[in-house]
Amino acid sequence: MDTRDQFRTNVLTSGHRACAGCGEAMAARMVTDLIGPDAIYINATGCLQVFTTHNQQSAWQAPWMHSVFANSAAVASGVEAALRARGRSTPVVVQAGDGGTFDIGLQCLSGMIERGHDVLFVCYDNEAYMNTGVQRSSSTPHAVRTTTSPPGRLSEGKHHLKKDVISIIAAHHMPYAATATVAYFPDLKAKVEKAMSLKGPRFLQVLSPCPLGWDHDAALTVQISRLAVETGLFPLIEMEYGDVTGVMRLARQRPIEDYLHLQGRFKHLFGHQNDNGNVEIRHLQALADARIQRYGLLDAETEWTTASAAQTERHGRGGYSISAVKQEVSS
Amino acid sequence: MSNLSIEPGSTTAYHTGEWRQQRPVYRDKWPPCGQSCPASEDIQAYLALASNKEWEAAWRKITERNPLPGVTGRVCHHPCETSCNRTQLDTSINIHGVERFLGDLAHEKGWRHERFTEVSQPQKVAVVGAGPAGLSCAFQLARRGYPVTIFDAMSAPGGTLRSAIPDYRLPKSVLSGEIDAILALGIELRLDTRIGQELSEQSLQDDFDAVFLAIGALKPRSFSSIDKSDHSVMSGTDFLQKINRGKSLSLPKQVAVIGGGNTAIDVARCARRLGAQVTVVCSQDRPGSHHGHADAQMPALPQEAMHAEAEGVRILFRTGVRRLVRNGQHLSGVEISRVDQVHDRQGRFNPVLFEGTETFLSAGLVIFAIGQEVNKSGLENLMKDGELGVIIGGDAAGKPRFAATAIGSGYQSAMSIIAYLTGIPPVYENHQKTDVTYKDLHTQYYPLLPRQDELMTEDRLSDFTEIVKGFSQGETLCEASRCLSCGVCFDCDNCWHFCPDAAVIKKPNGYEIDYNYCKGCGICALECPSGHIDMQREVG
Amino acid sequence: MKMLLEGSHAVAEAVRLCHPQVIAAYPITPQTHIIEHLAQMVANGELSSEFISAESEYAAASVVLGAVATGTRAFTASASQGLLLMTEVLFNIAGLRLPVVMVCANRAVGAPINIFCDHQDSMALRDAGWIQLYVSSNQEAVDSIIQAYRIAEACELPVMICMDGFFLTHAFEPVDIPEQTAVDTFLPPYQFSRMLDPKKPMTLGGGSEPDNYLEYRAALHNDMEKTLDRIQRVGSDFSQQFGRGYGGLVEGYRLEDAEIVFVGLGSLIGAVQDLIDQLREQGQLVGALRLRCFRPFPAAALVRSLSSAKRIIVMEKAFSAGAGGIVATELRAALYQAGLSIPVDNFIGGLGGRDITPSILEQIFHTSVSSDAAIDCRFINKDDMSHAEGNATTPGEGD
Amino acid sequence: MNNNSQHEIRFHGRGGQGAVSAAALLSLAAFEDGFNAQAFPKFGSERRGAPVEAYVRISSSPIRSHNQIYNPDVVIIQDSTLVHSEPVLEGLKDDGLVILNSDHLAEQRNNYSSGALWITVNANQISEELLGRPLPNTVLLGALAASTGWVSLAALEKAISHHLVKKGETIVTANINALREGYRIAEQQEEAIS
Repeated sequence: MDTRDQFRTNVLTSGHRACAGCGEAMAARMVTDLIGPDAIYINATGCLQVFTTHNQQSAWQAPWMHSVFANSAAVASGVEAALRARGRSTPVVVQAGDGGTFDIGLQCLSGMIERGHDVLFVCYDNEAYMNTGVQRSSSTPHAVRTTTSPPGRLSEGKHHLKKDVISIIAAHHMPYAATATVAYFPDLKAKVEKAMSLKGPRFLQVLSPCPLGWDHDAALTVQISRLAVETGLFPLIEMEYGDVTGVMRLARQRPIEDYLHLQGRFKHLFGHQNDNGNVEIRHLQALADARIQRYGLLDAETEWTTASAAQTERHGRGGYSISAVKQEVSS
Repeated sequence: MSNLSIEPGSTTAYHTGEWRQQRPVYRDKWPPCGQSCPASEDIQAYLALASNKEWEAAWRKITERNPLPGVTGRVCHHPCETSCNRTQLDTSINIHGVERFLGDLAHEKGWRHERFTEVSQPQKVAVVGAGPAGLSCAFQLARRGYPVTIFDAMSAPGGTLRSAIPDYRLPKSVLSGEIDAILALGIELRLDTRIGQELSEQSLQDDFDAVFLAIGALKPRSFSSIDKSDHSVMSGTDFLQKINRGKSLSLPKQVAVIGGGNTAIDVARCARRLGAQVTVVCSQDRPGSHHGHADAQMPALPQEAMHAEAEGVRILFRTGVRRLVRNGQHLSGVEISRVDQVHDRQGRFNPVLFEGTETFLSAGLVIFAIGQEVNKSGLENLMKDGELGVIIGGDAAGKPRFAATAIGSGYQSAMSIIAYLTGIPPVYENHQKTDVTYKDLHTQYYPLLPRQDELMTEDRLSDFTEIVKGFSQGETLCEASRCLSCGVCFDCDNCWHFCPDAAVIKKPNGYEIDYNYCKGCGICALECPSGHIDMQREVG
Repeated sequence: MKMLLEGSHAVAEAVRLCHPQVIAAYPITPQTHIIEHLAQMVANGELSSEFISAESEYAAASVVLGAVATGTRAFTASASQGLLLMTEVLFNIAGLRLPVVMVCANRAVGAPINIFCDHQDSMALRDAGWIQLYVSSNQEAVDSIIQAYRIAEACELPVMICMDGFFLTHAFEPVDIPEQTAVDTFLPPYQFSRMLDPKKPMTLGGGSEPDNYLEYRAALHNDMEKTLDRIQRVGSDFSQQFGRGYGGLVEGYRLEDAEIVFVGLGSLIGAVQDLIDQLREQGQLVGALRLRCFRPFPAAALVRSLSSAKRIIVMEKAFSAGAGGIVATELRAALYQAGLSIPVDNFIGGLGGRDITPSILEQIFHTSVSSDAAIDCRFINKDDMSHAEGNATTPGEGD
Repeated sequence: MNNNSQHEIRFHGRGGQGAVSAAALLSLAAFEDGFNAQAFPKFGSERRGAPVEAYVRISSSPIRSHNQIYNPDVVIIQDSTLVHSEPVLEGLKDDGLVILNSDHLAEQRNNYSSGALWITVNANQISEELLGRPLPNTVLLGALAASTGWVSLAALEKAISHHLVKKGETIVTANINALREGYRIAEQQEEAIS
């Protein structure tokens, strides 16, 4: 066990072989740190499994098992049933990529939710099959370049839209489904904590940029994740029993180009002789606009906006959270 | 079958740090507030402490450099706020409000300054002048164990803080309270003592191992080029001194104040409180006005000018005095004209008036507040260049005439005196730090929260009661929490949370990067709100 | 207690006696009655298990995988397409060395789709790393399930009880259901050694490299071979306690001086034994050998039982397309390895539920003894059947 | 009847008429009487109205074979229409027995003459009277018991009580009455024939 850090267990600790700046490693570390080591983690096949359990070494410091690609929700169902049979209440958490959630794992996930298993399923959504070298998945957004949706004379990248998986999941009439991303840790924290406070099947979709597959500078992982939200492309929402019960409103909407420019996977859309690329950029802008409209992301401003969600907590030296200050001032 | 399960955390045997091409380094920067503070206060540090409600620690942090926070919180021109990076996000931090709160709280709670050492040094130091520079120097020396004696010509300590600043800006009780706390360190104060009169230069040199001359600039600049008579004419410092000594003055109905500095404004506002109609004749532009050169703007604090106008003082900008208009001895007013250039080619203050713009300004009294000079009389020997063991500081050293500058000068002088006495050169740590500008910050992480300004009393003109109210604890907390902590870690945990490799280890007093695992992605540096992390290329 | 029960019901009773804490399944004919009975037992409060109706066999196998890894005993059952849908997970269970026990109600594999019995489904999984026991009666199914848990838990390897769909699962037969106390003595409570537990966190199912993968898999093979002893021993322990035995790995019938030996698996052996009796009455030196344990392959036990035979007839309800009968091929290899050159005739029949009637069996015997060369692989086709029902001619050559 | 140690009975019916249940009840009764018994359906998915077969073996020694029954001692035909469409008599032993559910007693026997003994019971009518709907299987089991003596009426009654316990006492009683009625009619017929 690694006990370097006295303030957390590092459920996912150092020495793993994720790329520098890996969004999935970041997301998984955040989520597992928030849940802690007193839980059982089931992992689908994918980058996370590969880079954390390489060559007889494990980066996990909690009970963790990987079976195969598609079945993690079903394995977790069995784990949870076994715990119930043994009278234990250890939390059970599934971690899967978008392939293991949107595509090959969707059936098992649906079954798990329908049967009401007390499991938190966390999807680290990096919008393609990164482990196998960047192939498109049903999570890959429109117009993205992957090795199986390559741009060419007749193509501007992926032809199809990103699957709206959160709606599919929430339609199971389940206790809690939410989207989150690494850029907004306070928001992610609140959602993990909320999910962990509930019983039954719960689902988190955490957008996790991939420097390799999205073709961006390793340092930009958080920045790009933030822009995905601020452009409206990736709304941060909460759903309970099929209804939207929370959205993180945008302090302002950023133009889609701010997001696209930073990523090589959209590079083919720019600097075109013909204007096909421009059409796709406008299409992506329209998709973002539609999501903003659908979830009311720019409606009357509330307390909970991107600005406040990004705010930092102050601990220790000069530690005082702004909400506590406000309370103090008003009292 | 033991190999079928893997030991937890066993990847730590694999050092991914070998992948790294650049490394993050935590590095404290020098925030602009601290850089611009003439007293070199570590403003970021005490705001951080205040935001944590560590009031006493915050006060002690200020008083490392400035033993007069209650004073400076009121009268300082606070360049810290002008330079504050937060200005570009929304509005600057109200630093002076926090400072004043802490100074007042210290007085209220009776917090005492502590000596750094109980050892009494053998060398004695004389400080001439009990103004802010002298008090600051004496304070620093006394804390470090040096026996200090302060000499002052006046009958009460404080220098111009006492003589020139009216009560409604700085109540005497505040000044006295802080001076008493300084003197409580064991400093001897000898009032009504003029060097060259009550005490000879020689005995000062004989009795002390070092001398700090902080005699101020008290001699009013002569206005004889304008008018030779002294009837119905006085200097601003004299006027303020009289008021601050509590003398009751009766003024004519109309008073003209000549000058654009803080003294001029103070004079005007005092005269206003004494019932006069007051007009300030100022050769520079209104502060913040667009035309003209920056140093062609009125040197008084903009908000002081605003307060004055709010109180009914008329300020005539870009206006100069050509002559006083007299009927015999009797003063009937001032002939004023529009000003062309404020400074001459050598950069000296030398306004040029436009012909044909003359107007008459009616006044029964003209007060000149056009600056002061150092009065070296009685100190000619000590003030010779190269005199060993003598240091000149404060206004007397020709520095800009601000209280904070004098306090800073007092600190630096104390350090120089110690260096002289010990032979060990002083260390200025901040000078090795780099700047942190607005673009070095990640402002996304700071919630927008508007600045709070202090409230004012409603009835200002009936007496000399202080007009600006101090912050409440809640307001102070709120302002302190607005600090962006430029270039300095404030334990936000971003690097700790965001590191995909768990290579940031949280410690009770900050963070440490475990270079065994850091892959050098650069996320921590980019996402650090305060610009505290630098990325460096790995070499070799 | 001896009862007349449908095979599926008997299996459910046996499972109940073993106290699996988690049961997961997905319906597929002819396995369905087993899980229906178990669901009813849970609904009635007669069986305290978590009954998980999975959304596919793939999920059902995954559920029991998770359950066993979390320290419980678990059970599932499937057949045919369902078993094949489980394939990936079943390989994984074996690779993780999880002591899962399941029943395969043997059924044909499409296309064309067919719900009736043969062994093509479980045989297709012969390389998965599961112990496979083929039972010949419902009593044996009951007894083997109880044994299976003990074998699996002792060896940390999964066990599949293969029972013929319909022939056994849907047949009412007298079955002696053991007493709970007796089963409890035979099968003490169990918890998986590498259990997922926050108190002792471990990583299961991590990645491997060219560097170490082969050693994992070789260990699987070696450990599988080692279970032969255990299967035998558990069989004799059971027989000692309950008075019923099935020979452990193989079960011989009238082998003493047999020159011609029928070899087969599953419920077919009853009819073969009837035929042996009949042929013995006619003075033929025949015997039968039932392969109870197919994985691990009991080569030594087979060679021991067959070394004095002059001719061997292997009847199989499965084949490897393009290679022929699976048991025959492996048996020939075992004999060759033992230096024995006994001709092995291979007949493939009973596919998709087609009955191998007594008269067909008789014809096979005659065909075999009248053939000079060993019959490599012959499908007993429709013409053979019609002939069989009419008169006793030899099977047609059209294979 | 023959004295072989093993008896094989084949049921023909249509899905929903209870042929498989009848086979199970018969085997349960035989087991109750101390015999070995085996019952199983001709395999296939159940479809209401489609022809169904079920088999029973009763033996004093253990039953090893799991083959279907090709040469039955008894054929029980639960629906007379099957006589025209299905090879219901195929493989029936020469001295076998046919128990037919029909209201045309003599006619059936004449049309399908063979060495076998025919017992015809109007089980639809009886079951309709006693059970409220045409469920001929228990009536025909009664007839079988009467005409073969391989199982006792008491054992069949016990099997019915046990097997149908979940359906409630009324159904059990009605079925036992149906069983007894079938037994009575077959007994009468056999007397008449012999």
